Amino acid sequence: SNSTSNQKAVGETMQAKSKEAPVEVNVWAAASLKDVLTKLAPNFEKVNNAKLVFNFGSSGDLQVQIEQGGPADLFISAGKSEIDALGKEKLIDSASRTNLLSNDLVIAVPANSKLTISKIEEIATINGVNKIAIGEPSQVPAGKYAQQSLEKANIWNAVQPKLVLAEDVRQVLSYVETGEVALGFVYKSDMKVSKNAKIAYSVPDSYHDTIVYPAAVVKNGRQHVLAAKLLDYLKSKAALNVFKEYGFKQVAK
Amino acid sequence: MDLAPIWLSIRVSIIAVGVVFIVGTGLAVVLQRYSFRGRTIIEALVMLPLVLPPTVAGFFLLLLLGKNGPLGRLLNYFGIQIIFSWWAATIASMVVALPLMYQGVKSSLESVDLNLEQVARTLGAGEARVLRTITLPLSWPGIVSGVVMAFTRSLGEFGATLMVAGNIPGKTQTIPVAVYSFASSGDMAGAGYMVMILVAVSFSLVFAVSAWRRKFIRWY
Amino acid sequence: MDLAPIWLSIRVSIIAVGVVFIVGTGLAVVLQRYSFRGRTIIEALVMLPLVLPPTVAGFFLLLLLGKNGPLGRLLNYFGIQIIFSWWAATIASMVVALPLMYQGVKSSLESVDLNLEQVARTLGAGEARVLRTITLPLSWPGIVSGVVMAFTRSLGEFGATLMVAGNIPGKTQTIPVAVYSFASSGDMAGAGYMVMILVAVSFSLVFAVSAWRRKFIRWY
Amino acid sequence: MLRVQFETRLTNFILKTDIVAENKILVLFGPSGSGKSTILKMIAGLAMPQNGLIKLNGRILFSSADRIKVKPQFRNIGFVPQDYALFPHLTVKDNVGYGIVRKINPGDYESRILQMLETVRIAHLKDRFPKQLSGGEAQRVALARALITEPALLLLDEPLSALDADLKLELQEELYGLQKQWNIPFVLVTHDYREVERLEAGRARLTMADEVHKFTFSETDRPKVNTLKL
Amino acid sequence: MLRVQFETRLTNFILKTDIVAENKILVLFGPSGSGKSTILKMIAGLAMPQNGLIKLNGRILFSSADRIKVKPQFRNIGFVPQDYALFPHLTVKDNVGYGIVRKINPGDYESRILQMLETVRIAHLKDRFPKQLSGGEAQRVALARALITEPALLLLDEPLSALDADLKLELQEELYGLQKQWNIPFVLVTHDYREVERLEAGRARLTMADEVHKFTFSETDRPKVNTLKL
Ligand SMILES: Nc1ncnc2c1ncn2[C@@H]1O[C@H](COP(=O)(O)OP(=O)(O)OP(=O)(O)O)[C@@H](O)[C@H]1O
Ligand SMILES: Nc1ncnc2c1ncn2[C@@H]1O[C@H](COP(=O)(O)OP(=O)(O)OP(=O)(O)O)[C@@H](O)[C@H]1O
Ligand SMILES: [Mg+2]
Ligand SMILES: [Mg+2]
Repeated sequence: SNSTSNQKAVGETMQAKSKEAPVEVNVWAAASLKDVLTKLAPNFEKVNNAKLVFNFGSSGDLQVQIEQGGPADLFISAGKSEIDALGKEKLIDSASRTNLLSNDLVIAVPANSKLTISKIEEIATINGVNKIAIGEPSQVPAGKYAQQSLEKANIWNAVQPKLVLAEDVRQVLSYVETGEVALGFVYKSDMKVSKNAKIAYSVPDSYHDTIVYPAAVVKNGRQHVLAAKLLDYLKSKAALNVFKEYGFKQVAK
Repeated sequence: MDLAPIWLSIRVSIIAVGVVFIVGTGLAVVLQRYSFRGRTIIEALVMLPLVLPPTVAGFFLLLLLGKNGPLGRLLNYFGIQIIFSWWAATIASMVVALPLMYQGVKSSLESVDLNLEQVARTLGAGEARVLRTITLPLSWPGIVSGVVMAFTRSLGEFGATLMVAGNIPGKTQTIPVAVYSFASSGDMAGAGYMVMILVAVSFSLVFAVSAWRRKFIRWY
Repeated sequence: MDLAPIWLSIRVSIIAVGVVFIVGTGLAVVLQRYSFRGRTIIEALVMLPLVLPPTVAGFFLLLLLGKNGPLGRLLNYFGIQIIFSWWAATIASMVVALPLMYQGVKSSLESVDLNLEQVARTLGAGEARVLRTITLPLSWPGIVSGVVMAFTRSLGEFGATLMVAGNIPGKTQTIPVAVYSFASSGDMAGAGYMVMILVAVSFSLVFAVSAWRRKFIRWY
Repeated sequence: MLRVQFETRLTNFILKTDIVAENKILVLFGPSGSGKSTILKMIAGLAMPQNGLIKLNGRILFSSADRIKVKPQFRNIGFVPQDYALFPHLTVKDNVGYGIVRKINPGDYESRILQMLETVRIAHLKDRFPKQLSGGEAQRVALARALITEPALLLLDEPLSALDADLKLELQEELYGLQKQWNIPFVLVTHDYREVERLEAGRARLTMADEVHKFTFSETDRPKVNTLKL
Repeated sequence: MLRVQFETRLTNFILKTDIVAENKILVLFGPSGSGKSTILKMIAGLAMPQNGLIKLNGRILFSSADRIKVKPQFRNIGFVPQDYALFPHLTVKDNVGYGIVRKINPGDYESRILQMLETVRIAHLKDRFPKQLSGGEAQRVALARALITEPALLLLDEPLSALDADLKLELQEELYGLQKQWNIPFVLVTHDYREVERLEAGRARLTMADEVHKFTFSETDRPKVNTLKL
């Protein structure tokens, strides 16, 4: 729209003026992306004379904050619904929206667990599974995918009494690591740094909606051009390799 | 509308405040009156939950009370599992409310006239009776403040509770946890309703205490 | 290791406690000494942030200070954007710390001997001087308690801060927010380090206050 | 000149007062609980009679008819309360200086205080806190704190009751001298009949019925102490 | 019989005491600040001398040599402090009953208190709080609170100083009578020489050097009051 192009122009002039001082780009992203984005940032900053200012939080909080005028330039969500909501409210540049990344849903068990799982259906019946931790499905994307998987496996009703709903993935992992629950559903990328938990099973992608980390340029932001550029960079082959290092994967087309 | 979270919250808060009242007052008396090694360390430990974000406090509680935690193991031995029960919610409330009760009582104890305690002793009262009939009644403004702070803090406790008690409707879902549940599923009306109940309970408490205080004000 | 969160947290807490000290003490004096319509309602409002889970308090602050909020709009008019600045973190800390300061001072005010204020007046002291030289000095145990509680609570404030100030390293990332940030990306060592700093600061505070208190204890 | 005329209902009786105090010492006599301290508090402005008039040197301090209530801080009346009411957090020096610290130039401050402390024989206690004083010492601090302000009227509620006989005699002399020097009314409560004689004081006598306690001015001249029942 | 012999360093001087009190009334005389209240506190167990011996009816209450310090609650000593120290949150009745509520059968409780309140002429104040009393009324509550426990020794720190002459006379009679009836030692501080005569009291006199205040027992017989310097 007209206003968008105006803002673009402002962004460009500001960029042109400040040859020495790097231009700040506000990147608001799901907390689980912190390590990898921090790793990727310097490459982009050097090339574009930019400074990436991150705000990591839960996707839901970030959505509310953007709705209240938070100064984000680029939003990377861990789930679809948040960005859908912002799209409906016309707060993001829908044209820029991409499904940046994907992940694997895995079942984590304590490091010393002897549990072996060969099919997700088993967890409703095998011994020793008295408690199962998943993220609160309506809030935590990994929880939503976990629910879909359990429903698909037709054991949602059977396991429901055993469920413990956590505030975020970190909490699910805490429960697993301390042995409070026999198993928990988390992302593969979350397991990269966990010492006291291990992956017992990878849930096939067919059991749930495609796991996506959608990203989009925020209309309210000031650096539309740089934000779009950053998004391009994050989609690049070079970036993807780093994402893979941290346990993420490309979205299956 | 499901009333379970309300009853649960009230039950949890009342029990938590009951325990915290006794423990907090006791600690305040001991730490304020007796000088011993490690006194300040105990005080710092009591104050710790105030500085720790509730989730962190909850994490430590999980490590302590969990299956493999030192206390959890002991309780497990007796067949008690605390984590994910409403007792866990109560313990979380207690831990976060304790520093407030402690500070409330402590500051009032400091203004009690020691002469009055002395005279009570010459009238034959032992330490326990002096405490019960002189020291604590004269500290009532601080005790009331402590209880008000502890109760409201308890009632609003969320982070640590969610960590150790989980979010199990009808079992461990207190009002604040229900707020979170409603809000995260986008049911803002439900969340708002729960917040209003919180506000109502806290207002009633403040009103009741204020009316009660006015009855006693300045008779001494 | 990045020290920015530490300086930020300390700056935020000191400013917040400074403001809360004045506002909380003022409110306590006014509400405890003067009887007027709506007194109890103001008190209940002051206490509200204690019962609201911090995230909810943060949500309300966001609505108030945000782009479309009544206060946010006003500030916007003057070209000030508070949200997502460290001022927002300071405001969040102030709101959650205020009830603690208020209650601390209030309970001590209740034990001040009104006779002493009266005698000060016969010596020519006006209300302001009586407050400054008699009432407040005699309430110091509660003021100290209030400051300790307000400071530690401020320092540990997380939920509301994250909501209104976000988690922007070097700008709004306080210690507790950094803990969250580390923990949620699985860096438990980093989180543990930040928690230790929190604990260290809070311990130092308790130790310092305790030593200072001992110097003054019972000269009256 | 002080004129006090009021009537007020206390818990168990009605307290009536009708006294005039010239620039002399006036002693209020009356049994325990008869209302002496209450009268002093009302003159000082720390309590309000239900109706009546209090007038000092022509200035109305209280008048129920004209709805005048001058606040205590504007009355310029020195008051020694019966229970001393020393400020527990201030040293003896600061207690005594409280009423003059803003009115006197800082250079004279210390010396004025020390001089007053010497008058009441407690200069050596200047850095003590009230909790560290004996009963008689505390009483003298309260006396010094009121005297030092050189008020327009001095109210003394049993100001020498806790002192030994020798000291009492000395301080009676001092009070007598100060009154002569300042030429203002002193209103003094005492239970010691001989004090009236020594201070050459006039006295207000109590007429006490069951329901009404009435203080009226009886003599301004030297009272005939020897006629008093002892 | 009470024997008090100790030496202790106070802020400005050394306080020495060497007195014996038979089952009579013993009066402690001495100027303000000489250490009278301190002695009573040490006998009551509220303060500790640095060394010495306190013995009541053959029982050692304090002995620095034997490291004995009986706690105040086990001394069975009645104490009327100089500043009354009434419990501000209890009514007059509850203040007075504090020392006997656990020792007496509930049926007698009220009547005993009322009887004691009548002895000190304040029965009509039984439901008041201390803040609602006049100075002399408060003093009598403190007196009643100590008397009612019927202790083995009674310590009275200027117990009648705030009372008017008539009332003082009456209560002196009462104290005199109670002492005769109970036959225990009373140790009394007063600044009123005539009190010694009226109570037929022995007295301990102060020898006061600059550095040392020494209280010694002087006479157990009826003192010659007329020889006292007034
Ligand atoms: N807490 C204290 N700290 C330091 N000195 C004190 C303390 N209490 C009393 N003193 C001093 O000890 C001395 C004795 O005090 P004490 O109260 O025994 O005197 P007293 O003989 O009862 O005098 P009075 O007749 O005035 O009541 C005084 O010089 C007093 O200043
Ligand atoms: N706050 C109060 N509330 C109710 N009654 C009070 C209060 N203060 C004093 N009184 C009563 O008022 C009466 C007068 O008290 P006041 O203190 O004036 O007596 P007083 O003449 O000074 O006696 P004293 O010689 O014992 O000091 C007494 O009967 C007392 O009980
Ligand atoms: Mg009086
Ligand atoms: Mg004394």
